[in-house]
Amino acid sequence: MKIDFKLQQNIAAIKNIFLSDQSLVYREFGKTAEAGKAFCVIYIDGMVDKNYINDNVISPIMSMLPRSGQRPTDFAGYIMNEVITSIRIHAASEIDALTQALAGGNAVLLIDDTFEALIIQAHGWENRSITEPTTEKTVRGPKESFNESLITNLALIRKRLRTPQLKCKFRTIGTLTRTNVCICYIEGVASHDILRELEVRLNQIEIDGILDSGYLEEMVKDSPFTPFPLAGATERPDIACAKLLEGRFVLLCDGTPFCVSLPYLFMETFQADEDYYFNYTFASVNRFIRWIGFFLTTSVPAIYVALTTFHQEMIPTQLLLSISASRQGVPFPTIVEALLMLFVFEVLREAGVRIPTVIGQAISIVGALVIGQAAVEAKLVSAPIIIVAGLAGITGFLVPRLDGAIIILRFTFLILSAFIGLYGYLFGVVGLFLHIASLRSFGIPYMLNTGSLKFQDQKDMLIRAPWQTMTQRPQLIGKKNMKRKADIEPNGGKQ
Amino acid sequence: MVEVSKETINDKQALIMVTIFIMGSTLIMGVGGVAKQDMWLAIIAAIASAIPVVLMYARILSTYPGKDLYDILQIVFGKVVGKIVCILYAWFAFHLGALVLRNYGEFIKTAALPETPMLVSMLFLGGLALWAVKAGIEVIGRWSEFFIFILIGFILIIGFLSIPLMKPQNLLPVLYEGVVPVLHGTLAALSFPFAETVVFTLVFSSLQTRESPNKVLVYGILLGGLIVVYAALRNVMVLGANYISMLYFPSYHAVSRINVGNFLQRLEISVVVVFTIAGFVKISVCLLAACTGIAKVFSLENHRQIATPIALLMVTLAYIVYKNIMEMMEWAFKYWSSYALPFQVFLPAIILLAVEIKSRRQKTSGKPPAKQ
Amino acid sequence: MKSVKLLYLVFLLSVICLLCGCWNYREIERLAIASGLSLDSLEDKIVLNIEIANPASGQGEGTVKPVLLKSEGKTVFDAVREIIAKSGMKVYWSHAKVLLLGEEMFNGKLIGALDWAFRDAETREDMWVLVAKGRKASEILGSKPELEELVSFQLDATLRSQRFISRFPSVELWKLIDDMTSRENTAILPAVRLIDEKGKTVPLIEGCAVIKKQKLLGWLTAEETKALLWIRDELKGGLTIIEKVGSPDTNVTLEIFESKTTVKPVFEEGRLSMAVTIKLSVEIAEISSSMDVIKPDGMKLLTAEGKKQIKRDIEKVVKKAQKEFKCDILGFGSKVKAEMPDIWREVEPDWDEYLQDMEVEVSVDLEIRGSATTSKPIMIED
Amino acid sequence: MILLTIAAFMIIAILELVPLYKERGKEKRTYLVYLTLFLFSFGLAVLLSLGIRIPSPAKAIEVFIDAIVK
Repeated sequence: MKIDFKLQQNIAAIKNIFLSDQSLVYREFGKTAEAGKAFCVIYIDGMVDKNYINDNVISPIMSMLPRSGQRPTDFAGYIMNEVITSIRIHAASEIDALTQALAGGNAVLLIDDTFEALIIQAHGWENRSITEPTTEKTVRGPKESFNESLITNLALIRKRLRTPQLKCKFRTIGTLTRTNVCICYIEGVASHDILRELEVRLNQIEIDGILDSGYLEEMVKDSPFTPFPLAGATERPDIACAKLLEGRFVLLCDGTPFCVSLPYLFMETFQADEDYYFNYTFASVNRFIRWIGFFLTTSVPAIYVALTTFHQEMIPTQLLLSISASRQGVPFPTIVEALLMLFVFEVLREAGVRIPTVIGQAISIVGALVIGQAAVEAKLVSAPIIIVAGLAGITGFLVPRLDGAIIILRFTFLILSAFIGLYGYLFGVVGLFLHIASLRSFGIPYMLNTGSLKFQDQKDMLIRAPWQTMTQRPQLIGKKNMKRKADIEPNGGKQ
Repeated sequence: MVEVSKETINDKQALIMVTIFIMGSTLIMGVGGVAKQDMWLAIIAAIASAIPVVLMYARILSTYPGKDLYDILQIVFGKVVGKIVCILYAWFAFHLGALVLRNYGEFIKTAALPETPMLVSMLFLGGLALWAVKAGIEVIGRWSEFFIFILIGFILIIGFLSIPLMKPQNLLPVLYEGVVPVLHGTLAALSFPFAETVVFTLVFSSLQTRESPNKVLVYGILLGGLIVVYAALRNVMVLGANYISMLYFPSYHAVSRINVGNFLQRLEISVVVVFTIAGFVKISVCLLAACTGIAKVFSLENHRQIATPIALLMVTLAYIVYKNIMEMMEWAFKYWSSYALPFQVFLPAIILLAVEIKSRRQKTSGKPPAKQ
Repeated sequence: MKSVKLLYLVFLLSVICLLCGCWNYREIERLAIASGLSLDSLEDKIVLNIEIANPASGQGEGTVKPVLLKSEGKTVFDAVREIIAKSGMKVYWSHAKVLLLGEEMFNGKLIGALDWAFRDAETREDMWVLVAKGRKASEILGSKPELEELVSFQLDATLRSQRFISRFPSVELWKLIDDMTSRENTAILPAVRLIDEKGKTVPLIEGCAVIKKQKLLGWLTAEETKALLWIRDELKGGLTIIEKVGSPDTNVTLEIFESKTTVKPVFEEGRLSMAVTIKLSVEIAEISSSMDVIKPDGMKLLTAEGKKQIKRDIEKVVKKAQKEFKCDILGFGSKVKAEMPDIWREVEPDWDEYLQDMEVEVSVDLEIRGSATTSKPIMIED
Repeated sequence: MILLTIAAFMIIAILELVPLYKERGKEKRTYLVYLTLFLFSFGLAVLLSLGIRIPSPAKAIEVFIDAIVK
């Protein structure tokens, strides 16, 4: 619908669209001046900076009104170019554009006797300030984290990557939320194939709303049903920049402090930002511990059940006798016991996350005393299984990005090994790696270079090599510009 | 979704696949037992004689880059004869896969889980192989690339731990009973496992370069052969030839002897791990070859779609092929060589001849040799 | 396509769930963990005794009490299965440490006993094998050892520390079978008997039994066993006492640290002989008088005397093997086969007779490398 | 056992055969090959679960080899 020539017609039209929405503010002024010089500012209360509108829109126009003589032919253009002192302003001639701008938190200036209206960007809603990251804490390293504003987040990245090669492509996703999404990458390092693929996938998204980058992550995944993460998520700008430097893409999404990085490799779940800030030997040890942690958390219950119910010959005699002694009188079979205790652990974990911190204490008391000690003393479960469940649970926290996969793997392995012992467990492991090996993240094999013997491929996997030796970007991802220290061609080396 | 135009595996992955394939069931079953304490000699001789054989395979493959043996057969022999030979090869791959599956089933039944029906473990492994085939050769390659570390790691650790148990005098006297048993052993070791690599000509259609088949097969044979020789040496030195002749699975017993400080002992599970990993690759490759064969014979586009019933049939065949472990050993000892060698040596020789004639003729008539 | 794959997994798992007969699944506390067994022969039956390690249920004190189960059967396995009928428990064998054989088992029943232990998947081939001397094997299994609760654990611990004493061989099941099936068909087994101590009867392992083709040929004393181990190059440590060095009351005890025996067949003038060379590295551990054998003169004397006495011991056991047992417990045959395969082919058919009057040259190379922590004997002033 | 076999094959049929049947216009040959193989393995499985001994192909190969070698 075109904008009408008459101011009142337009106001009526907008009022009609926002029927029974009382948060809209209509401020008409200049009515008493000469004909054709009446204005109306419309905005949604709370979304717009009122001072900004007062200072930059209403008062310039009002001070202009008495002075002006003949009305210029392009009156709207005149107001926009010479009167209003606002950075972002543009003209529109459709009612639809106006209503969308209003819903998006802009102010609209309607002018009498023109076919155009002005849209003034004057976002004034409240934002959380930049705080320390809550989910990815570090001892050493930057303490900033993203907040919910895309523009702020982008600034945080820009602040660290001061190069014109950093490109940001915006788009809006979500038919109702109209969320702004931004693809960031470094031209000349990131692969154009992946960019093309990413854009295609983003275009294919059909959804009414995006409330967190998690929506995006899931909808651009290669294999939607895998429990493994095929895209990374972080709330730390330094991590986002590190990913960009390796030639990856970062998806920023308005309204959430978490950005998504891709393509994502299996290895990345074992990397932490601190690895790169601390001494490399310490970092390598930590990374190794994370690998062991992944192994333990998925396998300990399965191996325990397999050993105690199938392969007793593999347990040293003394241990066998003491496990046997502690199992005397326990009513449940070992497998049921194991499932039960693991389930209890998951319940405690979930409760610990959901419970308000004030009463969080209760969880640990219940967990430690009731489930741990009392259950063993009452001969409801045996003592070794508590150790096993505890170990599996604690080690699971070492690789938080994989927790979804870990729970599934743990229970799958456990059930398999309850059927045919360690063989079942082994089949489970074979299957697991088949699954991981068949995964791809944006065309990049998920297990890229895992089996490689070249140092440059292994430098950031099992260990974290010293920075001096990390001279290449990861293969296939940063293949346009492998050398980390080389200059990037300004035009990005078009393929 | 990203379309993968054609599945390619790089030379390293292919080489690793060949290596693991050779280790396959060999590490468990032991080869060249006829040669007694000289079995390592027999195996080395078998490796030496396997190299010209695999060079033959490589030559066939590299004449027609981008094609597997099924395609080549149909090109050089024409549709009808070619397809008949194709069926033979598909059967061979299928049968081999079933035998390995059976070996695995027997091993688990004998060594660890006597009360569990053999069908269960075979179904498991068959199911995993099916999964692998559906995922494609690329995934098998990547998978092998990762698991070779675990394999080599286990083999090295076990090798290191069994050094104190080794008695070098068990290898003496060399050639006590003359050359004949060694030659028998060589023949046996050639047909199982080295020349079984003929199965790879059925699946390697997309290696990196024209020289790849050469490199991959020869180095794969050498690397895998090295491990097999090592295993044979270890078994003889730890157990003695006399004792080995009493056992079905010598490696299992050799490893069970390890006892370091009463703590590191009962490590047989490592043998199981090695067998499961290596056997899985071998079965997957065989299944893949069989599926591709059937698909090629019936000119189907996608071999994955028919993989499930073939895998089921493979498990069934593995289940019914022998009555018991005695029959399995008897068969492997008496019939396998004469059954497998035609597929491994004689047929490839004829095919190579035909390929050479065909490509010469094409060259003289001015047309470039068939590319793609 | 992906969802199909997932369904496969679910399907596979569900099928297994349905199939689950829990075939080999067994709860650890339901196992009767055998720690050792003994086999005796009674007329045409085999008497089986099993010592079960029974963990006492309690708050983690970890006391293990032995339970003795007894049964009879026509074959060993028959007797094993009879246990189920009697006690309702299925015995778990993987942790069985010792297999005790009664003397009567060597009347042609040995193979039957060993075959079951060797063939069964659950029993381990690193089980120790012992022969009960003078008593029934079951009596030894039923005795009360001093330190451990279980006889089997006591015997296991003793056999494991064999290298400190060398008064008996430690023979695992696989070694026995390997020996029995090799060309010489001879084997040695440690002998265990019961002795009275403070009113209790405790088992004691000492010496060994010589076995050829299922027959028990005879016994060797502790000293003879040591000499035999020396020849077989199986001696890894232990003591040797050199008596009457210089003066009648001077006995010097030497602790053996290294011992390497090389047996070399020599073929000269159509006759085969054996050259046994023993290289010893010892330390003086105890001197029973004030005589100073540490100073150079005394050391020379001690070395010479030591060589002579060790040589005498070894020659004695060689004679015994040649004349009394008339079989190759010394392991010479395999040496000949390994080093002179052509000659072995000729002598193999009547090796045992050939052995009886074979020259055996023994030479001892004794190196005393220290005298522990003190440099002089305890001198008592006259 | 027999019921279990049938159930398992039913599941496979639903997962794989039905989609192929729906596309049979396009890939008739794949469908036919699949169907043949599927029915064959189903038949064998049913026979096996009924406890009927199926002759092993190994025997035939043995006879064949003996005939040629001798």
